[in-house]
Amino acid sequence: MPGDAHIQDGPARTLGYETSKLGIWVFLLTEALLFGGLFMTYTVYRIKYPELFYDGHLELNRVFGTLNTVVLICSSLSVAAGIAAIKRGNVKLLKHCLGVTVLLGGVFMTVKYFEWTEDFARGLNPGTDIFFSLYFMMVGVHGLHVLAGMGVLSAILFLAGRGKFTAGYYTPVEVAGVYWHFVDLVWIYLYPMFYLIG
Amino acid sequence: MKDYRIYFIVWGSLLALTFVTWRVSYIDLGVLNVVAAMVIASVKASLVALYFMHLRNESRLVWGFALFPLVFLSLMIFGTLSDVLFR
Amino acid sequence: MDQILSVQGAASRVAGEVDSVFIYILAIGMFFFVLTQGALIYFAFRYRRRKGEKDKDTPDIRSNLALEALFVVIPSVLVISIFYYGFTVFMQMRAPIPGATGIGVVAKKWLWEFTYPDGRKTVNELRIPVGKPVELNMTSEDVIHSLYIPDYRDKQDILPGRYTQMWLLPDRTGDFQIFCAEYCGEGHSQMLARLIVMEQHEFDEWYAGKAGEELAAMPPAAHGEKLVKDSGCLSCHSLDGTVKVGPSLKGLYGRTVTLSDGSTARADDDYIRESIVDPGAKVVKGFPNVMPTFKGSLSDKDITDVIVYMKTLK
Amino acid sequence: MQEAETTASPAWRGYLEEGGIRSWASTLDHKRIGVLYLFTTLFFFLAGGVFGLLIRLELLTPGPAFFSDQTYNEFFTMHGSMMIFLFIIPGIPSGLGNFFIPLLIGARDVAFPRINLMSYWLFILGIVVILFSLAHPMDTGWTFYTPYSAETSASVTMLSFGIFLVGMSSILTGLNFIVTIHQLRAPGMTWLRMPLFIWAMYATSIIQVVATPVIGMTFILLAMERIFGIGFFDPAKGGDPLLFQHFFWFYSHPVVYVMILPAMGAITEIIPVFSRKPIFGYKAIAYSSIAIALAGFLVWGHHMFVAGMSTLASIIFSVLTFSVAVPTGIKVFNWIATLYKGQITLETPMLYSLAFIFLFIIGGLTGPFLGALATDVSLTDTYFVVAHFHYTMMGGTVMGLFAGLHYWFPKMTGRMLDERVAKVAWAVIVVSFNVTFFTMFITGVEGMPRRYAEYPAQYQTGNVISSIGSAFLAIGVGIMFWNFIRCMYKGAPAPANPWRGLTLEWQAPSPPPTDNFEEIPVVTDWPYSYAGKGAADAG
Repeated sequence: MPGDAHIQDGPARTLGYETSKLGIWVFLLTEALLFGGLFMTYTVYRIKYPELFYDGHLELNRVFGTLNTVVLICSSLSVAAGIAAIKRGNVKLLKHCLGVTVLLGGVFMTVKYFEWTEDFARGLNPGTDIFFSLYFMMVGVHGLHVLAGMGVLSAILFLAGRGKFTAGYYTPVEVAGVYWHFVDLVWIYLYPMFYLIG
Repeated sequence: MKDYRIYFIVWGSLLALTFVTWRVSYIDLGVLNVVAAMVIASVKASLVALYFMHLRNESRLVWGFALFPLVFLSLMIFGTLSDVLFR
Repeated sequence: MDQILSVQGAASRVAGEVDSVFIYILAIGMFFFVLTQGALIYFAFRYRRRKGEKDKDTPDIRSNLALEALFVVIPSVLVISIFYYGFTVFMQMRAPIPGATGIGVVAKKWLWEFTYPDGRKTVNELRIPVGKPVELNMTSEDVIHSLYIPDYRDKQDILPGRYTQMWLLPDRTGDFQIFCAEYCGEGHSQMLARLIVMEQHEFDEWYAGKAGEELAAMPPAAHGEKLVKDSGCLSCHSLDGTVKVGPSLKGLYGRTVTLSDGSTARADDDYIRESIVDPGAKVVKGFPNVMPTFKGSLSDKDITDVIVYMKTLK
Repeated sequence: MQEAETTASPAWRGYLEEGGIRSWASTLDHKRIGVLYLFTTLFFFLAGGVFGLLIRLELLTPGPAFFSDQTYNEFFTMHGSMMIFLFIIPGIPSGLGNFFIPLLIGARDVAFPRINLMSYWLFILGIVVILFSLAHPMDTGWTFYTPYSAETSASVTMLSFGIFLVGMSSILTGLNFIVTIHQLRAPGMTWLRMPLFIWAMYATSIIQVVATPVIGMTFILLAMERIFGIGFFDPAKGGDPLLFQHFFWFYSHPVVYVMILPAMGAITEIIPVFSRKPIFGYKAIAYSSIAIALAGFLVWGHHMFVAGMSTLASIIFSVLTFSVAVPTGIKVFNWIATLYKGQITLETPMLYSLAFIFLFIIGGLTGPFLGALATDVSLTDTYFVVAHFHYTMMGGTVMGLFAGLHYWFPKMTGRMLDERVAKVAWAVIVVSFNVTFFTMFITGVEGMPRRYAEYPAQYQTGNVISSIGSAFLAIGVGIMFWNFIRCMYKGAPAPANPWRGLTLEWQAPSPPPTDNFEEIPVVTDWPYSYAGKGAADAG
């Protein structure tokens, strides 16, 4: 542990790159445990009521779920590409990439909207049974994170437009990117848990 | 251009794995369905974490904080299961 | 020793064992209490800076491996022994006793209902014979409750939608307190019951229903009064006009009451009967709809007697 | 005071000098944010204390005396929730922690000052939401057990959101501290040269970031159960009420170490200073803080031995519970060993530290009764538990906070406290605390259950003694606060280092300037060289 002693230099208020990276990872730790409670609930009830989960997952629309998985994976690629671009100082490409990501986030939420509308129309709602309680809770909390991520990336896009980022300073882009990838990562688990194996 | 290429390879693998897990779910393997789905999801998650989130190049400290929640998550799940499954 | 640990002392076989664990931990605790507090006070006094004393060269003691190892090893050994002792006695407490008589317990806001093997029910009163094992098979109708018998050193939460068990082996007769130990709302502190441990022959007599016949022979109003007291009504309904969880029974009979939907009803025989059998049907305005039904636990004659008694509460 | 220097530059002025609500509300200075937290949390200490007194008032008589049962239930819920969520959890970490972590590690501020300010305002927002929920006061107890909390008419939903916000504030504070401690230590300050308060705060912050999101989710689920009828905790829908308890205690047990570890850290700083002797067993104390934080996550099930949990789980959690006893014991032994052959002066901070050790030993030694399965079955949910956690939480945490407040008061305000008044308050508090709460051990062993508005007459003597004690406790706390307020304005000016301490905060003037240090100090040694020559240097 003593090896990691970063010694501050100058006023502490300049956020260092390393400091911010550490900050976002600690934040993701708490996010992971926020979802962790739901994963625990899922595990407990899946073991307790396997049939309920099997029957429940057949009710869900696999096409929407798969489509959304693809959409999020693509959005992750575009964020990653954006960060690679700003590392080279290519602000224009960064803006394009961020724009695509926010757009794909919007697509994700739109698909979600149609999917939920369909679910509600068929009388499936959070109070239906434990499976649907879990489905709506986990997907809903994830959806809120997608919205938050879209907000953050839009802000980054706005700042990029004002020329705030250069090859020498892109800490906020990187941090926001890590967050967006985490949102994608959670969905990677939610997709099979609800749509495929139930 | 190396990093762009890596990102596209990772992206391609993620899409391929999504396709695999989707197809596998139609084959009835019993309990193995769950195992297969979770293993594939974990591989995908690792790809995202290692390459997209740059965990590959991070310090040991960041690795620590990235893996830390898994420890607590399993603690929470096993602790609770020790009750729920053995009543 | 019994007197130190409880008002009445351990009254079941395992309770004595629990007290032994308590005393074992207490002894270890007292040792460390004297050791640490003694050292703390002695050092604070012995090494205090005296008036007019100059700065001293205090010794540069930063650590002492042997001593610190002792700090780890001794407490570790002791706590493991405490765990083990507590664990063995706990297993005795939780082990089913073969041949135990099963008694059903239903906990609800805020009374206890005990069902015997022959289907008879008592409220807030559990009678069992001394020396015979009893299994309480418990469930709740609403929220979590907990059956706690201080003199038996035993306690078990009672959950809705699930059965939990408790095994009793009374080793002496007497009248013991039963508390609800898990907070369950407004009437929590009035959710009390008695555990009455009787000699076998007394119990047999009671169980054979002689006591019941005596009751039936009582005048209706007196019988009704006894039912009101024994069925847990008084947790929520006073007899003197004070408003508790539910309306007071004083002067209730014959009065016109306003219901929660705004309509009114006269508290006549039919109304009172319905309120006992199906309490949610007509709830008096301003009171929560929390009363459990007494259908099955009070017979038609019982209800008639209760109504007779209520007429006397002017 | 450092009058000459204060005029040099804005960054070098005392942090208190700029006035005005706006400058405080938008401040990024960790010291000001710390002070804001201290005022807020101490306010809720007093408010929660008032509810505590009302509880004791009602319990003077076995029957209903002043309040209805429902009102009593609301009182103990308010007492518990306020004390725990609004005072004791944020109190030392966010209050003293914010003020002193950067000073003790030789930094100018925390790593993310804006997030720090945001977390304070989230805290306030959470409080506002919680206060709105008072329209239908809570009657669930601070534990919110389902299904009661899912069906009561009190505004549980609103309160859940309030606590969620307070939790977010707690997470952001913990995050800030972790990063600060990793990244902003002064040159030369290796991990093993850090003050032990920092070790304790690091352990605390780990618990905050790991455990708090879980309670956040728990309260969201509870709210959703009330709004949408999701059934995770509702047996009628196949849910499991015990799952709520697992959730709840997965947070709420570790969080008792969020309460106690910073207090332990504070007195670990104080004891060597007033003993003029190095801390004994530095590494053991440092690592035991981490050990307690981690072991704290393994033991939540000991709150559920009688809840209907499986026997297997009960056994596992009981044995793990005892794993916390060892590192806790190590700390106590090391504090006492530090006193040995010291040159002890009994100023108020030291008196509170000694009171902490004295009371915490009692609280600690009554723990095994509740960790051992057989005795826990008998004693849980009685006044024994109430006494136990008041000895650890009030006898421990609050005494540690008082010790810290007295110790650092000169640094925070630039003024000295009136020692005589402080000592009188100390004596009244310690004596009346024991009268109030030791009695509860006895009523508990006699079988009196907690949360009883009315109780059988046999318990009256104990309850009356407790109630009388609580009145004197209130008087003691009143004297102490009066002393704080008076000396904030009228106390004698404090020198930079009134206690001759060696940690870095004493190198800054009292009160410290906005940027803390003119030059970032270079650390060459651990901060406990009080023996021999070191003691003279500190003068």
